[in-house]
Amino acid sequence: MSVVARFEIRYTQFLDPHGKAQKELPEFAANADQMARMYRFMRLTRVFDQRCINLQRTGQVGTIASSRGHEAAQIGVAAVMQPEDVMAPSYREHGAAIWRGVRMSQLLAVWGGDERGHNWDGPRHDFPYCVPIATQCLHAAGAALALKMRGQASCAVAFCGDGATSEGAFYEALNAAGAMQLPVVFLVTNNRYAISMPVEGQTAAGTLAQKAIAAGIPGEQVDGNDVVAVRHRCEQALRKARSGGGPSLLEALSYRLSDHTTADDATRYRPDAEVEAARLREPLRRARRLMEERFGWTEEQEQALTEELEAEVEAEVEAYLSAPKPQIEEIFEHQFGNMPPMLAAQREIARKYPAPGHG
Amino acid sequence: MSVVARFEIRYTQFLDPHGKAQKELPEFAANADQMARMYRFMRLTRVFDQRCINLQRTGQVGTIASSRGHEAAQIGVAAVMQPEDVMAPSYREHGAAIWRGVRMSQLLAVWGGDERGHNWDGPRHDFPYCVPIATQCLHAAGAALALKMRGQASCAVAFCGDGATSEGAFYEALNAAGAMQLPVVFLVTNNRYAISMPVEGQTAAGTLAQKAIAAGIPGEQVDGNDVVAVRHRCEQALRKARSGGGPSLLEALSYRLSDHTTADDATRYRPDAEVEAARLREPLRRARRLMEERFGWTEEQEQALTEELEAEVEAEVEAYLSAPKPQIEEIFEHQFGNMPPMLAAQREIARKYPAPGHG
Amino acid sequence: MSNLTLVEAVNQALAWEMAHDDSVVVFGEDVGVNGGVFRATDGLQERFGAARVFDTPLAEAMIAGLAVGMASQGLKPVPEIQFMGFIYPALDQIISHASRLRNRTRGRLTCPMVLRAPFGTGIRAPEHHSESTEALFAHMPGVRVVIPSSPVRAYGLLLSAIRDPDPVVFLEPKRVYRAFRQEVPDNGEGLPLDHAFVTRPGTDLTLISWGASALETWNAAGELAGEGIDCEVIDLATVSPLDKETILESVSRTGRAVIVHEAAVSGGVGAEIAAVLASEGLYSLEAPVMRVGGYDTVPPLARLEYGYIPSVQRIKDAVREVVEA
Amino acid sequence: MSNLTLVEAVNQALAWEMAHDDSVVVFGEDVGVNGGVFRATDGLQERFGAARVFDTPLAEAMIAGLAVGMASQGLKPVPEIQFMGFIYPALDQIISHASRLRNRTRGRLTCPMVLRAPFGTGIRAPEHHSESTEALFAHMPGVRVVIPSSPVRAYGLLLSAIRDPDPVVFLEPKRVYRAFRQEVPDNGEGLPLDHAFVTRPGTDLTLISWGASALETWNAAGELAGEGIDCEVIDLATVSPLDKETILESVSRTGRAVIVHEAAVSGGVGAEIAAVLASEGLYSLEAPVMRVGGYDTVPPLARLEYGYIPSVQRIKDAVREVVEA
Ligand SMILES: Cc1ncc(C[n+]2csc(CCOP(=O)(O)OP(=O)(O)O)c2C)c(N)n1
Ligand SMILES: Cc1ncc(C[n+]2csc(CCOP(=O)(O)OP(=O)(O)O)c2C)c(N)n1
Ligand SMILES: [Mg+2]
Ligand SMILES: [Mg+2]
Repeated sequence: MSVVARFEIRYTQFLDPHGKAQKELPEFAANADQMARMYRFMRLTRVFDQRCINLQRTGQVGTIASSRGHEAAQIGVAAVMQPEDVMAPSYREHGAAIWRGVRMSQLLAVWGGDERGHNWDGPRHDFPYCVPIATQCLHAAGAALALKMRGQASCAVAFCGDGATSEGAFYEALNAAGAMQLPVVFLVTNNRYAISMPVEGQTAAGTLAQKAIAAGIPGEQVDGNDVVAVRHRCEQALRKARSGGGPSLLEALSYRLSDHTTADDATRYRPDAEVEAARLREPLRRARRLMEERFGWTEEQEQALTEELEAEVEAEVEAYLSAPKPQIEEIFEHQFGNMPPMLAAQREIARKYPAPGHG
Repeated sequence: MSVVARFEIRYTQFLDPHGKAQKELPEFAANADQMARMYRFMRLTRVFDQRCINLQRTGQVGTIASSRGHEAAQIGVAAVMQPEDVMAPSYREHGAAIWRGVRMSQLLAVWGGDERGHNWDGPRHDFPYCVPIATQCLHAAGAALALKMRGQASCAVAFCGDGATSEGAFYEALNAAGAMQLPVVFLVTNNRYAISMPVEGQTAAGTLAQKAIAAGIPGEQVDGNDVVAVRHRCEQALRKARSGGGPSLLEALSYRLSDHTTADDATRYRPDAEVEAARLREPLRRARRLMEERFGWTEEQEQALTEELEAEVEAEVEAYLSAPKPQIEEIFEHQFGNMPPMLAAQREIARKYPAPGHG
Repeated sequence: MSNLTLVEAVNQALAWEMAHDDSVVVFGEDVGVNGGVFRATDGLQERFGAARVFDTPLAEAMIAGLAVGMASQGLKPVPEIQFMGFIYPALDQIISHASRLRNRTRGRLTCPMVLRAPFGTGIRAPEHHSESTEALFAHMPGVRVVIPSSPVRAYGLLLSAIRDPDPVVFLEPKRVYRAFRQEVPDNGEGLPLDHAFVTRPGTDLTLISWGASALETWNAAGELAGEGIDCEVIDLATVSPLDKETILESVSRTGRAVIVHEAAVSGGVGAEIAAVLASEGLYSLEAPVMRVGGYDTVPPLARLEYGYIPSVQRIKDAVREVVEA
Repeated sequence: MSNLTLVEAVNQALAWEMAHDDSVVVFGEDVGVNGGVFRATDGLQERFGAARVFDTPLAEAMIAGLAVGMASQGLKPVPEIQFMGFIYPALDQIISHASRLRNRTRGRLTCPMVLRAPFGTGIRAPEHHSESTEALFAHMPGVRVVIPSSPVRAYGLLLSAIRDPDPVVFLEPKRVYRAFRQEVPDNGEGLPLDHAFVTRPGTDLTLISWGASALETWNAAGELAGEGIDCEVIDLATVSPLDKETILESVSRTGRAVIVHEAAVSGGVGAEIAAVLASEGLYSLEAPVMRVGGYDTVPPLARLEYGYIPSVQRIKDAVREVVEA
């Protein structure tokens, strides 16, 4: 037997769990403004997240998926995306969306059961949250194809989870991206669980990065709790995609610090000790240490930031809660660009029966 | 960046295109009976195939897919399957089906537009032809799961083509087989085309064997025109699967010597020179050389065999052509085990309108 | 325990059949350790072991395709799709294989599987968690579509579905999962498939519904009775193949029919019922057949979902309109 | 050339629109070099280049998903699914995304795409090549389902479908692909969507059909005219959303209706039409509404397929039965 192909999967980490640099940091990490901005948005994501859960517990939004623990993976890539790039998130990328200019009140509207939230700010071409697992990977590939056809030097970024890598749509997207050399980057956040299913049950593949090999595209792992590593490797991947170098896949190794959603109880299926251990590796702690060590970030600054972010979130919660109620007619308005008579007739009926309850 | 995983794809060939052994042959190749039997079925497949095309050209069967060029890939694996193993073919595995005991008249019935053909001889648990690309890979995985659950030391074998490796179902089957360590072998016959699409357009992956890496299962290439190589490597893979060693994927490198089906015209999309070149590497030529060199196979034997096989095929064609006509009532009989009244009523209507035309 | 909610009745039926038939296997996303996101499979893995109750990778086509493969080899797979909104990747395996295997092989291979999925609105969940697209499956020859609307019927119909020799799509109305309790003796007795249940006799009009809409339909019938309108109520239960006899017999007496379902009205199962009435029941009809269904829009997110599905008020108005017509 | 077959008219419409709108992109399996297995896209790659007309890997979910992504970014993708029997893996993207993107984002993103697929029986092909499951798509809010039954309508409807701002599933009856020719001027003029065409006026009964069944329906009407039964014939064309007005208006004059389609009768689009007649047209009906469709079985392989689909004889018998009722 002769060897006809060889492959390697590499892993990148700059900061260890204590925020200690393991090797020389990339250039951007010396830029205090950039680092502070990234840290700020990671913190904002966390504050927002906590507030969302409170809102759910008090019946003010519906079921919501927390992004606790995913802050580095989201902000690390958002930070190197350009407005012209196209984001195709799953349902968990609150942080990346906020970075790109989506208002938190709009995110809340969606989770509160109001489609108007998805008519959101930030790049208008970005995709909304996507619930059917892995399907957004194909949208990102399609958007990338559109960018490529128009000769735009931009790229698309698809976000998905470890569970998503079992869906046919995920592989089809990877394979199409490879076959057509599309400017798209797949960021797989391996938070080790798909609801109750640990990643070891999801696949016999030792890494999710190696899924890329099936598509003939580059795949690599990065410490997803290390915002420096995420940003650095994503920057390379996005640049490559934008300049005609083709697609890539990054597996960000992280951990879901929350329940799957507010409708889930993770204690049913995972040991406390595991969660405890994961807390020690979580991304904010690490980023803060870096800020302290490199930029003399103080406890006072931290507290001031927290207060500022809490106020910011509170204002958005206010905006969300005080928005005018959606009306039943609205469900007809955007079903078609040209409303068929049949639907216009139904709208008349609906007007007679305004939505009870949550409306 | 540290390397966290390494992979290799290997390739096996014993016989070069001239039938010359490239290295010491495996033990079975010294067994004249076994080799003669394999050669016989490869020839039978070719003779049957040619007859099928004639039948189509004269309107006696419908559109049919030729297996010309695939004889080694089919017989090589069929020869090491046990009756208890479960076969999940695509629409092209006539040779493997015949080896396993399906009557040619039954295969013809299917291509002739008569479902009764699928109620075929051979192992009754084998799957029928499968038309929706790659979907049979999941059936094989499911059958493997059934075997495993019952503690049977058998395995399932899924056949599919190069084009099939782009379908989500293919990857999902591979991944499930890996995650659950199922006794299943995926045999991908890379005949270089999916209708008009060359395999290079299908994927950026340099080999199809490397698709296995995504699922964390072993994948390898084998010369699919070399029946010795196919049999040898399949034997290993099947044995491994049956004994609890888990799934594997084999990519058999071959070439579709025919049009895609009788409804296709391959000259529209592929150069004659390429086909000519492929003819020099085709499996029967190679197998015959081996028979000549190792077992003194003579021109007389070859002619006698041809005559015998032609007669055998002719008898089956006769059986096919003289079968009683299917009746319209039959389409109701096997829709459900318990026929609902609604369907029984429709059957009464149908009786009044016997099928015109081809019936 | 025998005073059960619908979801507990599902669990009890699964447990009964697993205990009595070794070939029954339960699997899907989060059905094992977690016991299902609605707890429908709670405790089954502990009781029957991880070989017979297991979590799969996250892939619905795979779940259905594995089931087809398993069923063809003599097992009775009962996979779960976590929500009906995620059943679509599995649809190819159902329409192309599960529904056809018996016919394709003229009976050589069969496909006795039950694909369970919670469906319908009512839990304030994100998008795609409120689907009622039973009509897609009802149009597939070779597939039975069964929908319980009470704990008793959930138990009996699920048992019969598992015992049926052909594929059944078994849709569980999540809005009814914990809506009320019933005594459900754990006696292993199935209820007939292909059979609609008259849950309330009446003389003025026939109300036909299934799934969660059975709740509002039932309540509407109660309120209408107070107004002197005596509705017969039918719970369709098997939405395909249709039990025409029960429907036609009822309408032959009442002369009027209103059909209620959560699904988008156009092309819903209600259309088939109305069509049967328009052909085989026309001479009984004293008034137009009305359908009260979801509007022909995407089911809205939570804030408007109760404006989308038929309310008691809409049902009552429709009944009055038909009675007065 | 303007004396065209239906498949040539499809080709001509694609070419016109590609020439006049840079954002139109054609792709799918074997549509490029090979020009499509039915030659619907013949010559397009040569003329418009491989960037706008290209072959994709073999994956239908991918084809649809790419189209959603492209459409959302301002292109007008016109992908082909090789046969309707292979559309099911794409169904998730259609129902979960294409149909919803506009509504989900309240108009921020839209999905102007046309998914073309040949459908129906008639070419003696292997299994899965004879599907008529238009009803599955007709039940999806937010999707238009358009079916031409003549070269002229294929040209005009396809142009309008591509210009429509929303997703259209465009099903081409392969039995009609080369059945006859018509003058089809290449003038870029679209025909209205959401509109049924009265192809033959009549007074005794309304015959409604679409796709390949329009052939037998037309022939039946001709033969019945010889017997003194004067049928009005409607080609539905847009099977969803339904043009109720045209149907109701016709039946208000004829008082009778027979619906003809190849698809399995239960839950087919014919059910929706009959249901509309049973509610909004009941007082016009002088006789039961009959549906003549495929039986509720898997479409049989070639030898029995002409016993499965409605024959001229079955249609005529149904019409006579209704007229005499
Ligand atoms: C197609 C589909 N199947 C099932 C679900 C239900 N579901 C929602 S999230 C989830 C797990 C996803 O896991 P993963 O991809 O790892 O993402 P994570 O939630 O961990 O970020 C499941 C099964 C869904 N949304 N879509
Ligand atoms: C899901 C699906 N899509 C499309 C087709 C139409 N089709 C039949 S064969 C074929 C090409 C298959 O190529 P490959 O997998 O390489 O197998 P081969 O025919 O070369 O043996 C296509 C596209 C199909 N049968 N099923
Ligand atoms: Mg996860
Ligand atoms: Mg091939």
